[in-house]
Amino acid sequence: MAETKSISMSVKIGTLKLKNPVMTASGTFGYGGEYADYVDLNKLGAIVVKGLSLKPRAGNPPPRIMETPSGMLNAVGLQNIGVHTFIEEKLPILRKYDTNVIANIYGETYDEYKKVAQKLTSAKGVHALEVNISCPNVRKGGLSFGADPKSAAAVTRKVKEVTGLPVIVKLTPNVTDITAIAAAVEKAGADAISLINTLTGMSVDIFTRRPHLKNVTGGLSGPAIKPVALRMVWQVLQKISIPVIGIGGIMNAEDALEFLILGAKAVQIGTANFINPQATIEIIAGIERYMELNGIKNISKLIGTFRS
Amino acid sequence: MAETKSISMSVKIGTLKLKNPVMTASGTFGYGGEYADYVDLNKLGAIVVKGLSLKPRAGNPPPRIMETPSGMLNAVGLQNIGVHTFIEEKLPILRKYDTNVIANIYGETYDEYKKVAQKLTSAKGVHALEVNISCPNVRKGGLSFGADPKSAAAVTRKVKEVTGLPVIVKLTPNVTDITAIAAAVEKAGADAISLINTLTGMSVDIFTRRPHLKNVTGGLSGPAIKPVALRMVWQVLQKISIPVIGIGGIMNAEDALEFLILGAKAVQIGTANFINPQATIEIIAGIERYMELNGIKNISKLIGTFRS
Amino acid sequence: MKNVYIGEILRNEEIAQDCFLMRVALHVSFIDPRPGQFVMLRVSGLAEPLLSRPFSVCSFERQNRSCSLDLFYHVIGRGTQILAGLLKGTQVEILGPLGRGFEVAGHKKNIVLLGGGMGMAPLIYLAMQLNKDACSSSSAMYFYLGAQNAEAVIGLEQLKKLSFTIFTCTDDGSMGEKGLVTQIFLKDLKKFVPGETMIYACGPKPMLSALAKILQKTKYPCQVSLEERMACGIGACLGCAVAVKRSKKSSLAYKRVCADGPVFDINEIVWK
Amino acid sequence: MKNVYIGEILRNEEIAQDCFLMRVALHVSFIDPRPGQFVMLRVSGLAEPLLSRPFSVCSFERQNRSCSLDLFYHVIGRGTQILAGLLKGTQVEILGPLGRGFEVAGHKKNIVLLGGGMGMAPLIYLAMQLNKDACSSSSAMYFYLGAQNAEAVIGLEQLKKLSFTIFTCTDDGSMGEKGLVTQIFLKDLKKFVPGETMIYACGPKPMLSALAKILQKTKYPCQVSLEERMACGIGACLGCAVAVKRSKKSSLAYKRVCADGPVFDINEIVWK
Ligand SMILES: Cc1cc2nc3c(=O)[nH]c(=O)nc-3n(C[C@H](O)[C@H](O)[C@H](O)COP(=O)(O)OP(=O)(O)OC[C@H]3O[C@@H](n4cnc5c(N)ncnc54)[C@H](O)[C@@H]3O)c2cc1C
Ligand SMILES: Cc1cc2nc3c(=O)[nH]c(=O)nc-3n(C[C@H](O)[C@H](O)[C@H](O)COP(=O)(O)OP(=O)(O)OC[C@H]3O[C@@H](n4cnc5c(N)ncnc54)[C@H](O)[C@@H]3O)c2cc1C
Ligand SMILES: Cc1cc2nc3c(=O)[nH]c(=O)nc-3n(C[C@H](O)[C@H](O)[C@H](O)COP(=O)(O)O)c2cc1C
Ligand SMILES: Cc1cc2nc3c(=O)[nH]c(=O)nc-3n(C[C@H](O)[C@H](O)[C@H](O)COP(=O)(O)O)c2cc1C
Ligand code: FES
Ligand code: FES
Repeated sequence: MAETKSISMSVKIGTLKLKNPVMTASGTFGYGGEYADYVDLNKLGAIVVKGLSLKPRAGNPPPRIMETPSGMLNAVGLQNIGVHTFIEEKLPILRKYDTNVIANIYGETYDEYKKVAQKLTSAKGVHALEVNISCPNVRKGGLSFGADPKSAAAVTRKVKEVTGLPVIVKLTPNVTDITAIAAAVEKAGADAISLINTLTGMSVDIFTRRPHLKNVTGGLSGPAIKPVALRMVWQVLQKISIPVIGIGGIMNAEDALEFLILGAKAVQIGTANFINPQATIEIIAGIERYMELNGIKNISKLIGTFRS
Repeated sequence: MAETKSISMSVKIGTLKLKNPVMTASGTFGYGGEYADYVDLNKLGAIVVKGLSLKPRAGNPPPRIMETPSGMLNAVGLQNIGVHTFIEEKLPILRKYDTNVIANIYGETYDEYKKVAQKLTSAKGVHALEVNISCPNVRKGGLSFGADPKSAAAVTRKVKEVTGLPVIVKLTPNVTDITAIAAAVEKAGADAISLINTLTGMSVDIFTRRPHLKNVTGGLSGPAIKPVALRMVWQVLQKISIPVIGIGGIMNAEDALEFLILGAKAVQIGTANFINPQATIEIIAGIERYMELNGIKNISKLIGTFRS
Repeated sequence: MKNVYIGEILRNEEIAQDCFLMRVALHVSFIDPRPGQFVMLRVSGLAEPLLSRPFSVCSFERQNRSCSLDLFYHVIGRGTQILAGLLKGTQVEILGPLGRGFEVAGHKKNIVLLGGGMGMAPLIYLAMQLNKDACSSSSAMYFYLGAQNAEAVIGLEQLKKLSFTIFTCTDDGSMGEKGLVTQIFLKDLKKFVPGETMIYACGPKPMLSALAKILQKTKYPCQVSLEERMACGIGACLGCAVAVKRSKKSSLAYKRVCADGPVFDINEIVWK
Repeated sequence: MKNVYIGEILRNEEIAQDCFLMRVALHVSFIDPRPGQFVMLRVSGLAEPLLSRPFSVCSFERQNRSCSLDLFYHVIGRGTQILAGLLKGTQVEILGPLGRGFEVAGHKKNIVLLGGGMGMAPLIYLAMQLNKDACSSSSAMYFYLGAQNAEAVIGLEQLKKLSFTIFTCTDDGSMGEKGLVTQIFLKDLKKFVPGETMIYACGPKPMLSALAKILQKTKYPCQVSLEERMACGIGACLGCAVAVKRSKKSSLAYKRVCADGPVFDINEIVWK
């Protein structure tokens, strides 16, 4: 692994300083500890943990995953241990590592978002909140909070009211105009935006004539969605001025570089962790190598150098 | 190829009768003749030709295509010979074949849609119109006609006013709620709905730090988008009662069967034609084989047998 | 730090209908798997299929400077189709050994193994381990082996070398008794005293579910190895959920086959 | 009906740095390609990469019961990387021969070929054809061959067997003259009388563009073979567009490299 002291990979997302722009994507890295045997967690820019809700959630019945061409569908159903157990049992472990911990949060009502954010703000060792607004809005009949600029902004405002931590709002790609959502969320006070969450998809078992997933539909992730993710990051970057974190189908350093060159200040690695538990570390090394080869000393000289 | 007389593959899309449910997708089969050396065109359920506009269009500057994981991006820019030349030069050739010819049409204004539809209606040998509403609406500042239920319905109405041919409206997947668009289009008089058109995507050349496509963004097609297409077909089928034609990433008979089992009355084959010019014919044979194996004599006993 | 291992295929042969044995050479540093553990496998340098596939360790041998791992696999989809076409010398990536294996209870008087179809894979490795232990102990060991038909029976040769009493059965009666492995076992059940017996089982879900029904009101301890579609194999994705009976401590109703299993107490699982 | 051909790899060897020669055995019914034509190639049974890749016919031989096709290819991306790893005996799918080839003008006094890098592939096949014709005619034939460096020069051996006057040049001077192939050619240009000369060229876009500049106010006829990313290879997708000068007849400003080319009159193309 190239360990050249003269190369600076550090980036800032609002007030949050990262030693490098590579984070894990929520739901794909457990609560961090699951990967501690494979990855020196100290080397990561940040760990984004599995989405947390106020109460523990059992999640969806199996089958929960299915492979698709260059992608996978998941309908885990936001299974998680709940914010309380997270703070009690998982945070103490994460605090031992020299990396940022970003708590991905999730609610079915505005109030739930607020309460989860509050609890995590008073806990020690959480460095930022990532607000998942792809979840169904119970009041709005199941359409997600992130599907509409107004409710997306409202969630952002509620969370900002109760926390001093940097707030990253994570957008869903299942919308007509991602830039309208991004602009609304920026105006509501978000410190950064991360995108994309999964595209909604499904798949059919032609032998049983039933869905492969018990939940019928699931979230599509992996290389298949990278072109959509890049397009949305590019569109959003033209409309807002807060930092953007790129997510979607990043399997290697080349993929990560596409997002950084476009202007994403950081990236998150999701599905790739499943295929290669050391993906994050290899991506960090690969970005460094690219910078060396291209004589780029500071990553800020690389980010946003795209010309269309 | 299984040629069992006792199996009936014919389906009806409104008043349009197809000998089997397999059509070509617009823009992937030229004007039909391009494939005549490879495919017995008489065997196809229908040929959907490249999108036609009132005047010939030069299309976008190259590079126009790029491969992505299990998909491809295209920014052909609706290059076409124009409706006039199509009628004069291509229709006479297509008329020789015993198959349905579906003209895919496209406009930048309501008026243009209307005029193209009129011209094709008075021409001999066009069996249905497929209205592509993914194109940018010049009046609405570039957002596509298909991005909004109102403009989608308006295009449908305008076209229905001037034609007696069955009107299939082809939806774009780049929307928050595909069912709202489908319902609006049905109410406006569409005889059928086809979906999906391409997802908007892009890709970045990390060596030049420029887009791979000159047009920056392009339409994503191929296996990568199949899960999204299936999900949208499933959602739409629950909301409307006119026939649905499934499109998106169908590479083989198994893929086609997923759509048919869900309830699509027919399917369109796009990108697969590029990879195997005989894809359509092999898919027809494969569906037949599946029906044989499963003792299904009439395809109507297969379509919509999905249980969730 | 644990690593992904690069293995080299030494053998890859069809040994029963659509059923292959793959032997992979691995670096000496690969940890000895316990019976019931599995590995995640993919072809090096190939993006297709996207996800690695889980396979049980069927045999493992350590040589001086390397070790070799045997996998038995059934060709049922795209991923195993690709595996079946691999030539000797091809490189594969192996993550493992993964999961909690069987708890080997060498002190029981009766040890009963029930294997159905591809469920034989982990049981063969378990049988070999038990055999080593049993040589010094005094357990009586029984193996109930089921398959669809004679062509689909696997592992019999390996088992014959061990000190097991073997009962075979097939769905069509083309080898051994005609019937399901659970039915054959049920007939013998009374011979075994619950407190002196340990049952290990692996096979298709309907078989395990039938076994659960047989054992539900009895006191026989039984460990089953489950299968579920997996993405990560290491407990992170929550994709491989299996419904378990709620305990007092936790309100969670799902466990992860990869990290909490793949071996479970048969009574813990919610069978439908 | 035309078909997709299944070919079997007979050879697949690195003959220069990152540059491979692949020989594929094909069924006798494969039609004799004309110089400048190409094929679309993919690995049988592999979904990766999704699209077939275009390669020029570099040589073609017909035996009694089969025929063999030679392709030269440069490893530059994922698709060609996968090709480079294929073993003898692997099956590939071949669509072709495709496109309009060169118009072979055997009656010209001077025949000049300019090849740069991988642009050599179609020119080698063209040179072999011209050589056959020229033996009976009285043309003088010249081949200007350019590469980045000596290691990257390809096709020289084949060409030396033919009756061409060969000029080599490399960017770094490690073989032949130092300089671009167009510069070397420009020095000789006046030796050739426009009406008695036919120029054929293939190579990277900057090379062809430089050639177009050199020839733009002259009367030398010149056929160039172009490359563009392709999906279908048969004129249906409109993906392989190249900007051409508008003619009076048509207002269309793009042609398809696959079906209208890949060989064009150098003056027809809009070079930037
Ligand atoms: C812990 C564990 C150990 C296993 N050990 C073995 C073994 O030793 N030998 C062996 O042949 N198989 C074993 N399996 C099953 C094996 O992983 C699947 O057969 C394989 O992943 C199928 O891949 P495919 O691409 O060929 O099929 P796919 O195309 O992915 O699927 C084909 C069919 O198999 C089902 N399926 C796919 N993966 C699984 C899975 N993991 N569990 C249950 N059903 C599945 C799918 O739903 C589908 O119906 C094991 C599974 C697990 C979880
Ligand atoms: C008619 C024709 C004949 C050709 N003949 C030969 C030949 O004989 N030998 C040979 O080595 N190559 C030839 N090529 C180019 C060859 O098709 C590409 O190098 C190949 O498709 C690259 O595939 P890849 O997956 O390795 O690279 P990719 O990962 O697809 O691309 C790598 C880089 O090459 C560029 N590229 C990809 N495809 C093309 C293309 N078709 N034209 C121009 N640039 C491209 C990409 O933009 C990218 O920058 C020919 C192309 C055409 C159109
Ligand atoms: C199994 C799985 C679980 C996920 N869980 C969450 C989650 O809890 N919260 C969230 O915001 N995103 C979740 N995601 C979405 C990912 O964080 C990421 O946005 C998405 O997978 C796209 O990135 P990728 O293509 O790199 O995987 C999950 C994704 C997967 C595959
Ligand atoms: C090169 C190309 C050109 C296309 N042109 C059109 C078009 O003119 N009109 C249209 O409605 N759809 C067009 N499409 C979309 C296809 O008809 C189809 O909806 C889409 O490709 C998804 O199907 P597939 O995954 O099978 O390719 C085009 C697609 C491709 C790849
Ligand atoms: S496979 Fe990921 S948690 Fe089990
Ligand atoms: S490659 Fe499709 S038109 Fe040329």
